[in-house]
Amino acid sequence: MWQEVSEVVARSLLVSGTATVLAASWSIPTAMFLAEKESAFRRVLLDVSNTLVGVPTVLIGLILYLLLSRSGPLGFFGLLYTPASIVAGEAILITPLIVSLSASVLREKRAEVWEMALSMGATERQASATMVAESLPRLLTAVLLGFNRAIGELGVALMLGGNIKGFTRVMTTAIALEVSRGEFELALTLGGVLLVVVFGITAIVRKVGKAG
Amino acid sequence: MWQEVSEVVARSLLVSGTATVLAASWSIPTAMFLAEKESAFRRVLLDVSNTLVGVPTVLIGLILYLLLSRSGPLGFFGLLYTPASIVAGEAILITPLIVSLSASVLREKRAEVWEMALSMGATERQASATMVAESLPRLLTAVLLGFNRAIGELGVALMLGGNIKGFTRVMTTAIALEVSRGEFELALTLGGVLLVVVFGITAIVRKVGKAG
Amino acid sequence: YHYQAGYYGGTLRVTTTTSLYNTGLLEKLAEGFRQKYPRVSIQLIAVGSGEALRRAAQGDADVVLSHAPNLEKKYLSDGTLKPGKIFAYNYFIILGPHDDPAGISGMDPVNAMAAIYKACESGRALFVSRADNSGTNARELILWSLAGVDPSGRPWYVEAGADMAQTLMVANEKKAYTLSDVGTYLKFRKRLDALEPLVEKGEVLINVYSIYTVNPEKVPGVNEKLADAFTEFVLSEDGQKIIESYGVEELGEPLFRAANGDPAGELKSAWEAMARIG
Amino acid sequence: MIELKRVSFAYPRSCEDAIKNASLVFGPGVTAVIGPNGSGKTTLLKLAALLYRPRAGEVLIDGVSFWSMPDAAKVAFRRKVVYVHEKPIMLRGSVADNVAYGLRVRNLSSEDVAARVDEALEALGIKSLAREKAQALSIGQQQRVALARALAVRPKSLLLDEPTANLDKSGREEFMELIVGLAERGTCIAVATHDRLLALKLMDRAVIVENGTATLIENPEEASLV
Amino acid sequence: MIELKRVSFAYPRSCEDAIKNASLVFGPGVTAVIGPNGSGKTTLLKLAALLYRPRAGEVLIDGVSFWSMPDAAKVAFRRKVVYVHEKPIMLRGSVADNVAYGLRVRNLSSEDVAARVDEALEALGIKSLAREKAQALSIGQQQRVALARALAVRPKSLLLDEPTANLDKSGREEFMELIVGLAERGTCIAVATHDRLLALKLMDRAVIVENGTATLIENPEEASLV
Ligand SMILES: Nc1ncnc2c1ncn2[C@@H]1O[C@H](COP(=O)(O)OP(=O)(O)OP(=O)(O)O)[C@@H](O)[C@H]1O
Ligand SMILES: Nc1ncnc2c1ncn2[C@@H]1O[C@H](COP(=O)(O)OP(=O)(O)OP(=O)(O)O)[C@@H](O)[C@H]1O
Ligand SMILES: [Mg+2]
Ligand SMILES: [Mg+2]
Repeated sequence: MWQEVSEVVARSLLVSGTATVLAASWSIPTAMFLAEKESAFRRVLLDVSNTLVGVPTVLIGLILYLLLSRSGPLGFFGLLYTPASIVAGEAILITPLIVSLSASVLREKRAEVWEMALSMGATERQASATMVAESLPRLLTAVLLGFNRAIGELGVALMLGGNIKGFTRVMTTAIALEVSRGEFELALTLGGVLLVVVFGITAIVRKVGKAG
Repeated sequence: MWQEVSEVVARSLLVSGTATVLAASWSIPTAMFLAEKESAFRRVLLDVSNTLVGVPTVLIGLILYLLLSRSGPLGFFGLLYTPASIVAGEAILITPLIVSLSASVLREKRAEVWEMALSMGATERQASATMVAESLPRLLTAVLLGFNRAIGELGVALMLGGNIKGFTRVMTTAIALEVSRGEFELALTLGGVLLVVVFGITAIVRKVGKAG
Repeated sequence: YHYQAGYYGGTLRVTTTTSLYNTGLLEKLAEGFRQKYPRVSIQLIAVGSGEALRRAAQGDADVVLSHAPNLEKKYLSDGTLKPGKIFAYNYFIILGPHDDPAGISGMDPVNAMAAIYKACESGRALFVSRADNSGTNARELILWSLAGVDPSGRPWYVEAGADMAQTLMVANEKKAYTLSDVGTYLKFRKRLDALEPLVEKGEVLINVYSIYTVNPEKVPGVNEKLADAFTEFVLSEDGQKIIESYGVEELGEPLFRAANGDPAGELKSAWEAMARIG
Repeated sequence: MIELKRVSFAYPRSCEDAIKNASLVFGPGVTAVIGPNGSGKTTLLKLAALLYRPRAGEVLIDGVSFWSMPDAAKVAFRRKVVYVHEKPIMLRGSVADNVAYGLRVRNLSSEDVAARVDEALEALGIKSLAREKAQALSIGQQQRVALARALAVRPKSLLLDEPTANLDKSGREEFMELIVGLAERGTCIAVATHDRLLALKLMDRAVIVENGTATLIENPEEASLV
Repeated sequence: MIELKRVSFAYPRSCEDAIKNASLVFGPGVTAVIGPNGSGKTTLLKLAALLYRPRAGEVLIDGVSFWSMPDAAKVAFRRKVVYVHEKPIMLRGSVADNVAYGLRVRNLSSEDVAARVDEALEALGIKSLAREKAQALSIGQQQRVALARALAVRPKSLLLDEPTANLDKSGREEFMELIVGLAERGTCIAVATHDRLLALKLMDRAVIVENGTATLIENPEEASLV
């Protein structure tokens, strides 16, 4: 039993970790774009992002399911019911969260540091990098919150992964299964394990962020 | 059909709105406490809060179910499968998100404004109020993200509300029901309605936050 | 042919109703199948009957296991599913509170539903319905109509819109009557301190589980060979034995009965009756 | 009157004391706080302003040791002392809101607030800015607002950290007039500054800060320190 | 060389122009930018520093109009001009990291960076602070770091906004020496300041800013403006 649990934990970490890295790779540039200047367009984008922070995971799951399904436009990739599809779904799910949080972090530092960087001869790209470097600990927190959200979400993992034992079963789908089986104690135990693991990661990331 | 949808939308707004007000009422003071000083204790609390941002909603649902069910310690209130229990569950669910975001917002402003307020003769309570006032637009965003998260979550609403038609059915449980019925188109429509409503609220709150 | 078939490799996608999966029976069947076909990997996807069938129609399943004849009929008539086989059955049970305010204990199921209706109308009881178009929900509606009453819209008629487990929890909390498949009930029994089975016998409570291969002519990408092999296994002696013995050790009684080819044809006619009424 | 008794202070994560065993009194009249960059002037003033808690030693307000007081009593003592930061700190509202801040937290009646705000704005020559957003002002204008905010509460002790650094000529002159007036009326004023002329004109005594060590000089002219 | 041609600028959500139709040249030598608080000195310098885009008019760098350039060409021109803010802006790293910033973005070799950083730290008298966290310094120390950071890149044009506001006596003297040296070597320097003595000692010409209007005075002594 514990071997199976640790396998599921490892899969959860891998899947959500990959999703987080992916999501961060496009979310932080997006946030930089949104934070750079005020404009009606960017404000609407930010509203959209804030809205999507709360998009129901079943909805994302459903939309991606329809895309990835055999009869869907992306069906030929054969991604449905694979860990890759959970990665994709979770990456999309947490993108708005990371974008919103990062944009607000970067916006705070914007004017001053940006001006200083440009006036010291930085290219816009270098100035952006400086902004990110200056906000690093708080950006890291934004990304961490994204990861925590991803590893704790159920709808996407269930609809896209299918909770296939030994292949796409992650912590949350395992917990949900035990709940629907009436095995509440087991579900609580799994939940405890998940939280302990996530807490460990959170504490480590905070330490690293401080050191960096 | 549309009458039913609008009733469900209204219930979602009411339930999640109440949960958000509740959660904000204790989350922001907590965030103020966490942001006030550095200490190992507060740092651990913040880590806990960051961890719980990603707590699986089924897990919260299960724990509260066990507490609120007739045989549970709080069973005599008879709250299970009422909108009140969803309010409670969602308020608990979004507390870590609001605490984490608010603490990070308040921490940013901390030293300067806090010192200024105290040196101008403010009591600690007044200084705290000043900090909150100074961070108001961004705190409002934190609370808004909490609301969006609450209105989009499924696990708590399902396990504690039971998706009872005309009583505890909210948008997300309605969407999940249609998915399980195979009525994907209907589920997508409901999802669209939900997002449009949430987007409207987000845009309004942003406007208000700016004006305030 | 059998021995040749063991040579197959590939992936078999099985969508199944939660009642079969959550009890653990399907894992057992999959294990048995894997022993015969070690190179095949089976993906078991447990969702509601409606979603299971819809997913099959979308091309995301090779085999569907279902117990909702009225829904199955639709996909059979449009050709999505090839004609299937009944592989197992058990009985729905009517659960209610220990004090049984409607006095249905031991009654015939149709009379019991009528009695529940009366008790509910007089404010002495509640009824919790799954209200999710599942097989169980379809059966419940049939029972009401056989009893000649219509509960829809009544204040005591709680429409849970949820899966069996959730519905049982609601019924337990509200000390209400409800209809459940026996498998989920037995698995959940230890959680249901306020409920007990009151009516467990009767023709109209028969619950038939069918297995279908998705029609490759209608839905592209179906692995028909594996699907047929799995069907064959489930219907084989070995498969039927697994079904019959599942749960005996843990719960003291079997959760499912094997169809064993339905020699008397009762299961088939029960299926047809349900498909017609639903 | 603020008295420091053998006060030492170190910033967190710093091994050296930023203020070492300082004993001095900020009495009525003007005390100039003088010393090179990084010597500890700001740190000293913030200690006197009850914003930093000493690592060792005591800060006494009117003879009472502040940091050993029960919390409930502290506010009353805090309200005797006002500190103005070297970088002006503006709240989100208008200039008038900012200047009113210290009065509002003291729960003055709104007429009193309006009258005193008006007076303070007048004194700093920024009456015309009353309705502007404080955070959108130029730095010198902000410095005036910060000074007006401090003067409006009429504190017994006033600690000013490089108050004229960004003021223009007329601002500087108005400032000096104000300080002289307050000093005459018995306010205890400390001014940290690098402006020797300003110090010379205003001060009754000087505190020399050098590498964390503060020395009170009662007769700075004689000590020819300026 | 920076030239402003009929430049006007208004802050967002502000109805009045903060700079009105300014035409002037910041040429080799020292230009003092003088004017009361809120007159527009900082705004003018930021326009010259290519940080604010004019609402109307042109900013020319060595004769080329900056804001109509293709984006790709802009960096090269930006690098001719360095602006130092009135409130020092420190990055998270050490003092040395901060001083190296302008060199690193120019992709200088790490030996060159080290050598130039050393030189600049020496010039501002903060060599001993090289490894300190810049954000934990006193304000005067930060101002020195900001100046060192600007000097390290050896820009053709140097725009300094109240650079001595928080400097101590020796800092002010070192600063003057440095500026004189740079001016002799042909650097175009603009210094906004309220310090009349400093302006008098350094300037070759003055720009008087009054209520958003900037006037260049080639012979300030004669015009007896100081
Ligand atoms: N961010 C801003 N938004 C709106 N108005 C501003 C902003 N910054 C400055 N102003 C206004 O523009 C005018 C010029 O400001 P500027 O900072 O250029 O003055 P300055 O001459 O540098 O003053 P100081 O001597 O105080 O530094 C002032 O009236 C000021 O209120
Ligand atoms: N937040 C801080 N953390 C750590 N060290 C600090 C902090 N603030 C100041 N210091 C250090 O404490 C010493 C005294 O700083 P302080 O600000 O009191 O100097 P100052 O005399 O006010 O200088 P200035 O004339 O530049 O304003 C300096 O060496 C400085 O580097
Ligand atoms: Mg200082
Ligand atoms: Mg200025």
